[in-house]
Amino acid sequence: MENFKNKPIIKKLGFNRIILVGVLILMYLLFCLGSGRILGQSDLMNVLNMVDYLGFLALGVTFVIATGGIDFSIGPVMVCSGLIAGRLLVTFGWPLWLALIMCVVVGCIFGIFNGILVSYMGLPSFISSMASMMLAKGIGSVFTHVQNSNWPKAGDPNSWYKNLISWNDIPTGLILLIIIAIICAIILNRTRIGRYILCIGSNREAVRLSGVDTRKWEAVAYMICGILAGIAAIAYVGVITQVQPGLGDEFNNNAIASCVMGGTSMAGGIASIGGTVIGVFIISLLRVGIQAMGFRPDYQYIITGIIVALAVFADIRSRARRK
Amino acid sequence: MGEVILTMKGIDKSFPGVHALDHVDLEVRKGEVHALMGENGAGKSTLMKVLTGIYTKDEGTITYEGKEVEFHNPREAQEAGIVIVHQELNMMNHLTVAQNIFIGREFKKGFLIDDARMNEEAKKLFDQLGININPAEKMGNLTVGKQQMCEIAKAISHEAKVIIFDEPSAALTETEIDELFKIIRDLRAKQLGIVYISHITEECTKDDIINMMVGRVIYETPKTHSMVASDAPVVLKVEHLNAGKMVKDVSFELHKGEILGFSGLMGAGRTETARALFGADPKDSGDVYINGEKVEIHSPKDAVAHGIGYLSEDRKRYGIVVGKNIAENSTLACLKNYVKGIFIDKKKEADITQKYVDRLKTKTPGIDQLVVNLSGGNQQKVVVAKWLVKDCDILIFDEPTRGIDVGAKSEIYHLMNELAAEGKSIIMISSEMPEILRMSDRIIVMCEGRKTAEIDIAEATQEKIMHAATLR
Amino acid sequence: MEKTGKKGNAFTNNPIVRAIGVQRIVVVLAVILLAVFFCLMSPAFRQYSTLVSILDYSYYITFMAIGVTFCLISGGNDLSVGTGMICYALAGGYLVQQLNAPVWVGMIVTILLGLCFGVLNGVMVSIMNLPPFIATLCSMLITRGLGSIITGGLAVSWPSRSSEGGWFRSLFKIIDKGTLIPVGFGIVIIAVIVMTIVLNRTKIGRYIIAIGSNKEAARLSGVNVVKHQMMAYIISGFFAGLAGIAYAATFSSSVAPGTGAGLELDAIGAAIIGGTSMTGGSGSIIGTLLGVFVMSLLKTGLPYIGLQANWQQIITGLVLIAAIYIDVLKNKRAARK
Amino acid sequence: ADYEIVSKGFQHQYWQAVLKGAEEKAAELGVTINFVGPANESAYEEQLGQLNSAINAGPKAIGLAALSTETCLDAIADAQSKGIPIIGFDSGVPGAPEGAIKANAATNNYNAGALAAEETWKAIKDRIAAADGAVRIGISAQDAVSDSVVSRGLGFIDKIGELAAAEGYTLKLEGNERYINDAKVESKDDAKIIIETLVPAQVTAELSAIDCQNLLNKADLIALYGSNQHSAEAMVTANENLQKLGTGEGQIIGVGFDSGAVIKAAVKDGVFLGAVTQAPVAMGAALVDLLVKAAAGEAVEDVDTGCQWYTAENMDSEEIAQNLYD
Ligand SMILES: Nc1ncnc2c1ncn2[C@@H]1O[C@H](COP(=O)(O)OP(=O)(O)OP(=O)(O)O)[C@@H](O)[C@H]1O
Ligand SMILES: Nc1ncnc2c1ncn2[C@@H]1O[C@H](COP(=O)(O)OP(=O)(O)OP(=O)(O)O)[C@@H](O)[C@H]1O
Ligand SMILES: [Mg+2]
Ligand SMILES: [Mg+2]
Repeated sequence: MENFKNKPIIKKLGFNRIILVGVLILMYLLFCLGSGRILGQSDLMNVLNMVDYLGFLALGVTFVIATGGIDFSIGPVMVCSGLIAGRLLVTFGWPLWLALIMCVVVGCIFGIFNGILVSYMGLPSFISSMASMMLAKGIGSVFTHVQNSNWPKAGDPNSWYKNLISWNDIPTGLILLIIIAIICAIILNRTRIGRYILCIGSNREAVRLSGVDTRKWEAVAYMICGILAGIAAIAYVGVITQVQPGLGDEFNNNAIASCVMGGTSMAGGIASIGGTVIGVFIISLLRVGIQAMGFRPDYQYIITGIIVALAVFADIRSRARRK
Repeated sequence: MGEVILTMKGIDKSFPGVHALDHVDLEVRKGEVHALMGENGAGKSTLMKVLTGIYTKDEGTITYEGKEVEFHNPREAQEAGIVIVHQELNMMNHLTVAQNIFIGREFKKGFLIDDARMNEEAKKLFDQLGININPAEKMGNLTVGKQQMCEIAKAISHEAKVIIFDEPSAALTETEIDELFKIIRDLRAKQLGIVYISHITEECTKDDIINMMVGRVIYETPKTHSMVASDAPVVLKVEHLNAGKMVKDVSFELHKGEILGFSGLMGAGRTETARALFGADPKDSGDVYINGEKVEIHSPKDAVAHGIGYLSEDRKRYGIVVGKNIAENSTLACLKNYVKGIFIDKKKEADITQKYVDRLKTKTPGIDQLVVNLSGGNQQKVVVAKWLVKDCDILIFDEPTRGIDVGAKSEIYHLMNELAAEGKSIIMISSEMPEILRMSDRIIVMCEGRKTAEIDIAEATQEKIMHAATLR
Repeated sequence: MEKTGKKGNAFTNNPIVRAIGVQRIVVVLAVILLAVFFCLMSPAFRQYSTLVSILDYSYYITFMAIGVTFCLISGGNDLSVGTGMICYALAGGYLVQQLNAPVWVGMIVTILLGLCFGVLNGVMVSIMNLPPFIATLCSMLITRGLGSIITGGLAVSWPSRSSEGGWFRSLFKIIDKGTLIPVGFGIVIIAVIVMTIVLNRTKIGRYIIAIGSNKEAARLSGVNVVKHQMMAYIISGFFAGLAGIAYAATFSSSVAPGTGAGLELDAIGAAIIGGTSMTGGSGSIIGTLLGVFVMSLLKTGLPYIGLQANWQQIITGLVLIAAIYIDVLKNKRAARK
Repeated sequence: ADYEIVSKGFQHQYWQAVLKGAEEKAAELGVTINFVGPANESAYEEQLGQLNSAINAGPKAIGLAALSTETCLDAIADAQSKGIPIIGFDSGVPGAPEGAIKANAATNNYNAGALAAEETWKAIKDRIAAADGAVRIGISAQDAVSDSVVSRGLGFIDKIGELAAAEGYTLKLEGNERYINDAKVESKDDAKIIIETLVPAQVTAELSAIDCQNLLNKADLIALYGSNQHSAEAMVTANENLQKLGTGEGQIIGVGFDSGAVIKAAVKDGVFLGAVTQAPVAMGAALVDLLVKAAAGEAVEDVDTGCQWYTAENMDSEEIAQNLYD
């Protein structure tokens, strides 16, 4: 076992990541057995519906957690972006491409706002993102007069945005997610932004005393998170079409859970994009699998809770042992 | 000679990369003070931590009051009567002085903690020791010296049979040290076994028994006169620097190729001066000139841009990014130079890192080793490498040899002299008198945030420095 | 003050002010100002019945917040109180409504379940060493699912005032011929006093503060860190159970599964506004109570001055940011001294 | 299971009653059903997942009460292409494309709201005439997005408008914009009757109760209508401190919707004038009936499962009692 763990390829991928993939496959088999049929393409498309938007959210929050912070506002920000852009599209007649850009812009603005609160004003991220979560909910509702935003339905001439998520049974959303995940991985591991973000999470003061503008780079992490929440809004409406004000808390928990399950440390400094993506798949498969087996959806919460606790526990243990 | 109360035999302990204790023996007798001497990193604290169950030993036996014992945590040791005054302060700043002293063994009235009685008892204790501290004050509001006295009072308040003082004098003024020795003599008279850890020889000869020596002293050949040419240009000039409570009107000049020593007691404000100069803490007033030109430094970023590097006294907290590897730490201060397009040029990064690993003789299996896994001295070298990679002309070394082993220490000394010879200018803050006396070209002494003396190495003596360091 | 680094001004140096704490005085002023403002703006707000309502709706938050305060002081957090509270109330109510157990049994079960989850959180945090945030996030998910599973997805109504077993509602409010007596406030006051004593005058509280202040120092001083860290979560679980009962007793509405997420933020927000530090080591129960009042006043008052629902969230969010920012500035200043 | 039924939720007993009706009918017809629903009535995407799972399970037909038609459209099209007929129930699948939904077994919520308005009107007509100034009717609505909740509000407003117009009164609408804009009634400034609709920021017992209190505290309020179980229960909570609801002199008329222990008690104790109940058991039965027929390829058409007004007097009658659940 130790031998296996020490193989360079295994080390590179991360032992825990491999275990997680194993868990994922096991879960799939279990669900096939439990529901008495092979979960086929359309079931997997069902999984992907959730993977897409949750994936973007989780990727975003990975950056924030890497700095040692937390963002509780991503879900409501995603909803708020969808609401605002949707209303601009439908009620104010903006062109679709502009509305899609607006999704990202709104997310970005919230990201910058969070970044300012946390890094420049020095508020604890937990509580300040809690406040901006209220703001996002409130602003979304005010802007839409507490109405749903109905994006164009499939078949509508203005509905090509849905092709971004799935196009003639091609999971374009997944492709998009993977591309963006790769970009995120490159940013995190190969660029200055990522290097600084990780170092800030590991030891902020040391980085500051090295002459790095830690406040700026920390704010950048929140901004990236906001932008990805905006992109998540596109994925969300691409599947769900309709956005309802006042929602969002649920999504935070799932995104944060995927992220920490994948090996990103809450203490900051350690983050794995690949792990996050696997985490997203586990949580999404869990939901669909539980439904397929005919269980009440509530079991999904319990199982998610247990899996996250165990995954983080295993991660902490293995890291402690390595020291 | 008193009766033997505690024997440690063949104690061996290794940390990753450091063989901290190599089969050490120690015998403590009742009614005697045992001075445990040795350089920083010699393993004194580790030995005592092994004794009190904070670390588990790899080998060896401990016999206490005739029985072989093994304590699993400090509480067990405490209950058996062995208490330790730690070198690093172990205070809970949110609790009051009395609450800190009696933590773990509060007086109770029914269910409730009897704070009034605790205050009284603490007061009695302080009176007995002749210290003037309000027991109801929050610990966080005390000065470091006072906190240290509380720590001592706490140890004494236990029904102890053996008390270990781990370098208690480092934070104390001369009068406080005298008080401390009086207390220790009283305790000795009460037939307690006392271990007194220090590396200042003078301190120990004040008392009688020197029991053992661990480690050896390694210094560069001492300087008897300044190595700096008298016409060397001034690279850094600081005028009337004020910052918070700890830095009051500090002015000095630093010449090219000079090692400027900053001496003083713990809490003298040397670190604060350096941090204010470096932009790490906001300064209230004062001007800084580099090569004759006035510069504005508001953040470490500005300082680094002006070619100043700061090696902090608290490596773990302010120096290294623990979870990252050597390469990542080395290029942290000037990552900009190691990017190609938007990507980090890992090859170039690896090359420069390897260069400094070789030059500083950093002991590591490879440059992708995580810094946590290095020994203290090698961690320090990584921090030094960071500033060398940045090519800083002015280097501030704050306690550069704190907590690193003797070998690494001498390498750091060597390196500093080499850098100075190359024309870099160094400010060296150190609490170790021999280090100051042997490394500096010129010495500035601080006390309570003020500069109290500036002494050329040719005239410097230990007495002069100590005098200035306690000049209120 | 910046210049000399002297300790504060005449106001902050006043011994009375120092004894009570600047933060708490600010919060008291905020509570008074908010109350006066709403009273001036809306005649309907100036009624005894409104006061009773504010109290009614503050009980459950207060209980959660007291528990969370202990976790925060220990340097942790508890995200599971909101969904937990609903889960425990569902389980207790289910026994009473569906299985015809006496109300007191339901109440005991509610609290016991809270204790169980407190222990679970404590084990995860202090023995398994999970970050408190993650550990309690997990139990938040678990309680959320468990509540619905216990009742089969059904909403549960605890006995109404008029029916048998309705007496438990009188624990929190007695309605005597149209006169309202908010006895629940008495319970809250008792809880606040008792927990203030526990926090400041007993070993449990003392060690929880010590752990939050400097965990390593506490360990070296021989404090049983594992046990007392766990204690903070058990206290939190117990109070979440109590909050469940208060919730069931003060709302005539049935307790619906799947709700409760987000309520923990009210509790944590209240504790923070009340001056409990996010980094552990300091905090007070009275401050938390005051923080709850700030939150409740905003929640109740804003609709009275005719603000549409959505604006309430925006204003509450802004108030929260302002409150924490004051705290951040205060700490920064203290650090400069 | 032969038939998959995707409801809107589980937590209100209402859905349990639908389930009961459906199960009874299924047993009678000898078919099996699988009844699911999301954790709460805001969980759009969760419901979409359930609908997709239902389709993937390959049933003979699917019953659907959509939280959001828009969200479900793709899935509905998918079912259509796989030849699985869909029957709407409860609020059905409003706005679904032509032919996608074979039939609906549903309460006509708009009419149900109108029924509540008629009954309210009977109780307040004389008071309006007697009042010196304007009077106010309050509506506590859970949200402004769900079609069924909004229809019940609009049905109520429009009916009051119609009845008021007959007496020569005009109306002014206040509160939530959706209810103002979508009502057929024109809002006039110096009207005799003000209708104010409040929607909470979030669906919690507390915020809805505060809304109700706020309304009850207005001096000119003469009637308050809660348009579903959540809102009606919030009225009861709010009234506990104010004690203003009742049928007596000077008291405010309370009108509820749906059933459940709390609302039944309020009607029985005279706190509410009465409440409208749907017929969930019948709805469940009608749904299964339609499912089976549709699967067999028979022509099916919409069934209005109806609604009833119940008061303290008639709530024990067998016809009504079967639709009242705890
Ligand atoms: N927890 C630890 N992990 C790794 N190495 C350690 C640890 N504690 C001490 N060391 C190393 O063990 C050696 C001895 O350290 P110790 O603290 O005992 O020295 P000391 O004699 O007390 O020095 P000082 O005079 O600076 O207090 C040092 O090289 C130090 O870096
Ligand atoms: N009043 C005080 N209360 C709490 N901590 C203090 C106080 N004064 C100083 N300190 C801390 O004690 C440490 C020593 O103080 P400082 O760094 O100013 O002195 P120094 O001259 O650099 O001494 P040394 O480097 O030997 O510790 C610092 O970490 C400082 O933050
Ligand atoms: Mg030591
Ligand atoms: Mg220092």
